[in-house]
Amino acid sequence: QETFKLGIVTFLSGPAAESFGVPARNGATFTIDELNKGAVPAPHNKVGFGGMKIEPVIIDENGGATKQVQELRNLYQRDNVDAVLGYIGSGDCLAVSPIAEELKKLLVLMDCGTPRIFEEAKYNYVFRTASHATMDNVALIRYMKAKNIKMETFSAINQDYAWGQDSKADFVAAAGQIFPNAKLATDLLPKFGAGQYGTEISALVGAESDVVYSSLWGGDLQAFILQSAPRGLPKRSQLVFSAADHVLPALGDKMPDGTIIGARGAYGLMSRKSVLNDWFFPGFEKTIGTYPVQAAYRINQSILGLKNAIEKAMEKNGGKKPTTDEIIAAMTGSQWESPGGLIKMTLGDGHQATQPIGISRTKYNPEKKRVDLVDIQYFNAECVNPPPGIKSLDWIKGGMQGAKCE
Amino acid sequence: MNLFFTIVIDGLIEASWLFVVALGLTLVFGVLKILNIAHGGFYALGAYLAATVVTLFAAKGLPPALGFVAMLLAAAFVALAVGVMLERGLLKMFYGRDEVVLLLVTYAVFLLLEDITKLIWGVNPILATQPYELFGNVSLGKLFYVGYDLVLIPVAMASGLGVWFALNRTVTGKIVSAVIHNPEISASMGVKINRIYALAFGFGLMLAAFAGALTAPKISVQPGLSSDVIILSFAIVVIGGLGSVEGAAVGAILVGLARAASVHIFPQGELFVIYLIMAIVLMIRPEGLFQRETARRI
Amino acid sequence: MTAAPLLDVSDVNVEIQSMPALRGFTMRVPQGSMASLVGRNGAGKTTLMRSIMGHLTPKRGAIRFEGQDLSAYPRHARAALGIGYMPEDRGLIPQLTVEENVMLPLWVTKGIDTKARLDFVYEVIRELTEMRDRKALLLSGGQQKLVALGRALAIGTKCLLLDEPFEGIAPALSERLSEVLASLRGKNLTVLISQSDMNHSRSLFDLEFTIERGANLAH
Amino acid sequence: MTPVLAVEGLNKRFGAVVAADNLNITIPAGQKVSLIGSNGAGKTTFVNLVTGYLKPDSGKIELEGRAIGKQSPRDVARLGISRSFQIPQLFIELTAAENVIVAISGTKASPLSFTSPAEAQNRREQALVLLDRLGLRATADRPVSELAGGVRKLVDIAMAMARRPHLLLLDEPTSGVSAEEKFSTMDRVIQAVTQDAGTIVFVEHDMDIVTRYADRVLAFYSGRILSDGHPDTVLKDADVRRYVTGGAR
Amino acid sequence: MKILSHPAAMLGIVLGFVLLGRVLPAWTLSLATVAASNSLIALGIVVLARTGNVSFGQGLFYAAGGYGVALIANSWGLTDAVAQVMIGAVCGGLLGLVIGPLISRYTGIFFGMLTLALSMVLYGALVKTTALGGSDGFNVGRPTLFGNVFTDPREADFMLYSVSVIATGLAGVAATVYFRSELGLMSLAVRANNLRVEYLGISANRIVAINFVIAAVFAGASGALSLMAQRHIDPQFAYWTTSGEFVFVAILAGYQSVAAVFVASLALELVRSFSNLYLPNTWQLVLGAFLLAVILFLPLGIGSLWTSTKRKGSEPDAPAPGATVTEPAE
Ligand SMILES: Nc1ncnc2c1ncn2[C@@H]1O[C@H](COP(=O)(O)OP(=O)(O)OP(=O)(O)O)[C@@H](O)[C@H]1O
Ligand SMILES: Nc1ncnc2c1ncn2[C@@H]1O[C@H](COP(=O)(O)OP(=O)(O)OP(=O)(O)O)[C@@H](O)[C@H]1O
Ligand SMILES: [Mg+2]
Ligand SMILES: [Mg+2]
Repeated sequence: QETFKLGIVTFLSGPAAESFGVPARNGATFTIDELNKGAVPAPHNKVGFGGMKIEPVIIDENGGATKQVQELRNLYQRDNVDAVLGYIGSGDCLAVSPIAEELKKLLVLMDCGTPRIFEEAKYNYVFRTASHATMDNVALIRYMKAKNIKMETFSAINQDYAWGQDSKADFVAAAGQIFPNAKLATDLLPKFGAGQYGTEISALVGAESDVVYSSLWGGDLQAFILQSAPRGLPKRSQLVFSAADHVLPALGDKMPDGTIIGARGAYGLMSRKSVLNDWFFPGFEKTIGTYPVQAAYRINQSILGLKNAIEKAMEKNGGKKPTTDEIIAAMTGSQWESPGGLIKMTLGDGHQATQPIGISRTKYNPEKKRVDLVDIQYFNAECVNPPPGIKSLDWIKGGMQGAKCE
Repeated sequence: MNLFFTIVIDGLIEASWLFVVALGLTLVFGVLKILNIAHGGFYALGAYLAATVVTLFAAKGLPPALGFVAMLLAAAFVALAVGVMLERGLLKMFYGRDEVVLLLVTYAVFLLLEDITKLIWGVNPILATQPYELFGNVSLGKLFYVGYDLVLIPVAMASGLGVWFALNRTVTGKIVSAVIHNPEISASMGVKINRIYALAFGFGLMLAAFAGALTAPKISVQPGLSSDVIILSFAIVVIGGLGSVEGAAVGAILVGLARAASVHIFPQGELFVIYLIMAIVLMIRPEGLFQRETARRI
Repeated sequence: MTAAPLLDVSDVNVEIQSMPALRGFTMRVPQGSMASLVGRNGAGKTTLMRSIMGHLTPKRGAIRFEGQDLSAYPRHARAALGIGYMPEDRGLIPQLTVEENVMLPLWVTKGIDTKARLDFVYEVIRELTEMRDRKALLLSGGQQKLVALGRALAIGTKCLLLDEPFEGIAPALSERLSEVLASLRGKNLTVLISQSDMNHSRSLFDLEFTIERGANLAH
Repeated sequence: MTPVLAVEGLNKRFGAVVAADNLNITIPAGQKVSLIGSNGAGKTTFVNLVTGYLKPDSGKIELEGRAIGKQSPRDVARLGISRSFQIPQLFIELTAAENVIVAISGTKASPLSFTSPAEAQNRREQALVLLDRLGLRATADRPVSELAGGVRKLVDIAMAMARRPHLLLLDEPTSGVSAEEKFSTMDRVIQAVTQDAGTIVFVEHDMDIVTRYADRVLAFYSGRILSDGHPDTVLKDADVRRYVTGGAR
Repeated sequence: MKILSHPAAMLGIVLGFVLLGRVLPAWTLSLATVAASNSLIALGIVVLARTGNVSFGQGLFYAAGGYGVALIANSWGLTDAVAQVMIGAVCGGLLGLVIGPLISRYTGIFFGMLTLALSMVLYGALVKTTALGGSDGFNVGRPTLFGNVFTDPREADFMLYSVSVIATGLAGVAATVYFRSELGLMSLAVRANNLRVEYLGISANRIVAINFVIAAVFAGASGALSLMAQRHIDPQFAYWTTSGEFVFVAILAGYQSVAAVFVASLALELVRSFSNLYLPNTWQLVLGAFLLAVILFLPLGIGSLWTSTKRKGSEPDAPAPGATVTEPAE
C-alpha cells in the first residue's frame, strides 16, 4: 500500500519549543493519527491522504537558517520525503523556500509570520497555509476602534528581531490610519530571550501612555506579564498583545483581566463552533492534556490543506499517488475548511493563504481556573489582509484600500 | 523621581543577578582556568529546581517565605553536589588539555544539560511566582518597584562580599591561590588540590544555580534560559578582568547601568551596548579592568 | 647509621613521555644523613625528586619512606609524612607573602605546631624575618630560593629534598645556606640535595650518589 | 672611540625597593664584564633596563652613542644588543634547532617573507653550526620540552648569539650547567663573541668563572655599585667580600 | 604518507575528491559542500591558533564575506561562483586588515572575547538594518559558473560541491606550505613565547596580524561558499554561536592536518543531522556525548587517527587544569 512520507519541521528545543514548536508537533501527531484512522469529520474523512497512510518524519527546527537549509536537503534527498511541512521561524521560511524551489520539491510553510516570502519572490513549489502577520496587527487596531479604546498615546515593547520589528511597524502604520492622532511615546526593543524587563517596565510605567502594545511571545511574554503586573502597568495602560493566546494556559490568574489579545487566527478559546472544531478542540485536549492553541491549529490547517490538495489531484489523475506537480496545481488557489475557519489561498498567485481572525479580551474564570476570552470579535480574511498584488505595509499605509469588512 | 535615579535603580537590579552569575563564572575560571559554558546550564538548573520546590510548597499550602528559603537552598545544594560530581566524574579526565579544549568540553556538558533538563522537566513552562510577592511593593516617586527585585541588590552584595572575603582574607582562600598558581607545588606541600578543584567548581556552579533560583519567581521557567546568560556573564567577567571578584562586580554594574540607560534614553542601542562596552574596555585595558598580577617572568 | 634507610629507592624506572628518564636507579638514604645526589644536566635528578613527591609514577621499582611504599600515598599526602620539597624552580606562590608561602604546607597539615615550625624557620634562616611581609612576586631569584628552602624546612620534619639549592645563589648567601644546612645536622633530619656542580661545600655531606643518564654510576 | 654601552644616572624603583640606584657605567668595545652581586642586588634589573624590558625612572642609556632608554626590546635587539635569560625563554614545543632557526630568522631585515624551503635549509645549517659551538649538536632535533634545565640554558645562549650582537648580555649563563661543562660553555661563548668582535656582559655567581673570564667586574648591592674594576681588586674589596662573595675566598 | 604531503600530491587528492562527487548520492554532495565550506573557515582558525590565539568572532568575517557577496550579487547581478568566492575572500581580508593590527596585541581569552565582541557588534548592526532584511536576512539568486546556469538540481549541487572542495583544497595546500615556511615556524614561536620573539627582533604582533588576515580571508571565502549553498543570508552568520562552532571543528580536528579539519567538519554535520533525524528530541545529548568521546579518546583530535604525532612535546604532562602548553617551563 502506498504511503505518503511527510517531513515535519518544528522547534523541539530552544526558546520557541514551548510556545509553538511542541504544540505544533502535538498538533501534527494528533492530526496525522486521526487522519490515518480516518476519524476526521467530512470533508476530511478519507484515511490519510486520499487513502495513503501518512508517515511523518519529525525534525527539530532549532539552530538557525543554515542548518535548516541543510536539513531540508537531507529530508528531500536522503530521506526521500514526498513533501516537507512546517517552519515557525520567519528566517527559516525565507531561507528554505528557494531551496525547495530549486530542488522542485513541495514545501508547505505552516506558521511563520513575515509577509516577505511571497511579496519579494515568486515560488511554484512553496505554499503558506496561514495568514502572515499583517492581519494580526490590522485586526488589533480595528478591534480597538470597534471597542472605542482610548489611544492618544501608546508605547511599544517588541523583541529586537524581524518579528518584533515588523509587527511594530505594522501596528504603528495601522494605528496611523485608524487613530491618526495617536502618538508613539516609548518604543522599546529588548533583545530576544531577555526574560527580564525591570528597566523596560520602569520606562513603560513612566511613559504613562494609554496603550502598551507588544508582539512578545512565549517565555518573554510570560515574564513581561509576571513582572509588569505587580508594578501597576496594566492599571495605567491598556495592554494589547498581538499573539498571546498560547501563554494563557500557563499564566492563569497572572494574566491581567481586560488585556486585548490576538491569536493569529480564530483559534483556541477564540475558535468558532463547527463540526471540524468540535472534532479538533476536545480531541486534542483529551489526547495531549491541554487545549490547542495557535501553533496546533496552524499545523492542523496546514496538514488539512495539503490533504485537500492531494485528494483533489487524485480525483483528477484517477486515484494514483499524485506527483509533486499535480499536487501543486491542485493546491494553488485552493481553499478548505479547517477548525480555524475557511482557509483560502488568495495571495502570492494562489500560494499564500488568508484566513479569518478573532480578537478578544481576557477574563479569569476562577471556577474553571483558566482565562476565558470575552468580547470576541471576528474579522473576515478580506477585512484584515491585503488584496493580491500589493505589499502589506504599502497597503496599510495606503489606507487599507479594498478591505471588505462585515 | 528623575530619570537618573530610575536608571540607577533599574541598573542595580539588573546588575545584581548578573553579578551573582558572573561571580560563579569568574571563580571557576580563576581556580581551574576553565571558561565554563555549562555555567548557563546550571543557571537554568537552579531556576528549574527553585520552581519545582516553590510549586511543591505551594501545593502543600506551606508559607511562601519557607518556599523562598527552601528554593534557594535546594538550588544551591543540588548544584553544588552535581558540580562536584561533574568535576570529579568528568572534567577531571580532561585536565592538562588546552584551555580551548576545556571550553569545548564544557560546551558538550552544556548540550547534555540542555537535553537532560528537558527530559526531567519537559518543555512546559513552570511559573513559580509566589516568592515574587513576598516582599510587597515599594513605591518610589511615580514608579512601583517589586520589593523582591530590590532585595536582590543586598543579596548580590552579600554573595560578592562573602566570596571576596573567603578568597582574600581566609587561609582557604590563600590555599586556593596557591593551587591557582602552581598545582604541582601545592600538592607537594600537602594541598589536596583535587578537593580544591572540586569545591571551586561546585561553588561556582552553586552561584550560577543560586542566581537562577533568585530569578525563577519572576520569569517563566522553560527551555532556552541558559544561552543568553552565558554570553552576558562572559562579557561581565571579561570587562572586569578574569578571575577577579571586584572586576565581576564593577563589570556587572557597568553592564546593568548601561543597559538601563540605553533602555531609557536610547532603546535602539540595547542590543549592542554590552558588546560596545566590552570592546571599549578591552581597547583601553587589554586584560579587563582588574588585571591579575602576574609573576615575574624574567 | 645502621637503621633501615629513611628513603629507599630501589630499581626505579620512570618514563617521561615514553622516554626513559630513570633507568633502574637505586639509592638508600639512611636516617639522619646528609646526602648529595650528583649528576650532569639531564641526568635525572629532578625526575627522581618529582617521582619521590609523586608527580611522576615509576613504571617499575619502588620508593619507600620509613619502610612504607609511597605508591600508596597520593601526592598530596606525602608532605604530611614529613617530607619537605624545594623544587628546582622555587615554585613560590607570587600573590602570597613570604610568610604565607612558608605557612602553606603548615596550613594544610594536621597535628603540627604551626607557631613552633615558623619560629624554627625564622631562627634558621634569619634573612626571612625581614622579608616576611613582602610578596613573593617581587623577590629576586636568590631571595626566592631562601623562601623555598624555608618552606621545605617548615614541613620537612623528617626529610628535606632540595633540588639544586645552590644554583643562582651568590657565594655569600650560598655560604649561609651551607651553614643553615650544617646547622640541621644532628636534628635527626635527613637531607637529600641534588647538585650538578660539586664545588659547593663538599665537606657538608656524609654520602654521595652519582646519577648518570638516569642510572647509578657504576662505582 | 664611543663606548658600546654608556649608562648615566640610571634609576629604577619597584615600590620601596630600589633596584637601580643612580648607576653610571661605561663599557668600551671588546670588554668582558662580569656583574656579580648578592641576590636581589639589581643585576637582572640592569639587564632588563638595558634591553628595554623595563623603562628607567630616570637616567640615560646609550648604545654606541645612541639613546635607547625608551626603545622596546625588539628595537634594542635590532640595534645590536642580545641577551640570555636567568630562566631560559624558549619555544618549548619546538626543537632546539628550530629555536635557533627562529632566532636566525629574526636577524633578517624583513623577517616576514615566505622563505623558500631551500633558504630555510641554509638557515638550518647555520643553526646547527651555532648549536655545535655550544656542544648541542646531539640535541638539535629534540623538542626543548624534553631537555633538562642546563641544556635549555645553553640553547637560550645559542639563540642570543644568533644575531652576532655588538653587546651580549648573559644572565647567569652557567647556573644550572654542570660543573664539567661550565668552563667549556664559557670558553665557547667567549670565543664566539670575540670572534665577532663583540662585547660581553655576564651576570655570574661563580667566582671561578668570574676570575677566569672577566676583564672587569661590577659588584652590585642594593641597586648600587659597590665596586668596579679589575677582578682581583674587586674581589678583594671588603664590602664585596662581606655582601657578595663571602669570607671563604 | 610522506609523498602525500607534497603540494602536487595534495592537489591530486583535491582533484580526486572533486571527481568522487560525480558518484556520491545527492544528499552527501550538499553535506560535503557545507563541510568543505565550514572547514575553510575552521582552517583559518587553525592558522590563527598556531600563534596561540583563538578567535571566537570569525563570524565577523564570515558575515562580511557573505553579505559582501550577497549585496554585490543582488545589486549588480554578479553570480559567477568563482568570482563570488574571491569577492568573499577580499571582503573578509579587507576587514581583517583593518582589525588585525588592532587586535594583535591581545592574547588568550581576551583576544577571543574581543573578536567575539566585534562580531556581535556587527550582528547587532545587521539585525537593526531592516534594509538588509534585519534578523530574517534575505535571499540571493543561484550562482552560475563561467556563464553556465545550472537548472538540474544534481548538476547545480555538483557545481557547488566542486567549487567548495577546490577552494577549500587550495586553501589547504596553501596553508600546508605556509605552515612549513619560516613564517609558519615563527607563528609557533609566538605561541610558545612571544616575549622571546620580541627579544629576537621580530614583531610578534605583526606575525599574529598576518595570521589573522589569512584567517579572515579564509572566513570571508567560506562565507561566500556558504551563501552560495544556502542562497540566503542572515545576521546569524555573525552570531557568536556560529563562530563558536567553527572553533569546535578546529579543536575536534586537532590542529594537525588540513584533511582532519574536513573530516571533523563532515563528522560533526553527519552526527548532528542523523541524531536530529532519529532522536529529534535529544539530539543535543547525542552531539554532546559525541564531542566528549572524541576529546577523550582522541586527545590530539581526529587528525591523530592518521597523522603520526610528530610533536610529542606539545602535550603537557602536569595533570592540572589549564596548564597551558604555552607557559615557558621555568
Ligand atoms: N617534560 C619532559 N618531557 C620529556 N622529557 C623530559 C621532560 N623533563 C625531563 N625530561 C628528560 O628527562 C631526563 C632527566 O631530566 P631531569 O630534569 O631529571 O635532569 P636533571 O638531572 O634534573 O638536570 P638539570 O641538572 O639540568 O636540572 C632528561 O633527559 C630530560 O631530557
Ligand atoms: N618586575 C619587578 N617588580 C617588582 N620588583 C622587582 C621587579 N623586578 C625586580 N624587582 C626587585 O628588584 C630587586 C632587584 O632584582 P633583580 O632581579 O634585579 O636582582 P638580581 O640581582 O638579578 O638577583 P638574583 O641574583 O637573585 O637574580 C629585587 O628586590 C626584586 O624584588
Ligand atoms: Mg634538574
Ligand atoms: Mg637575577
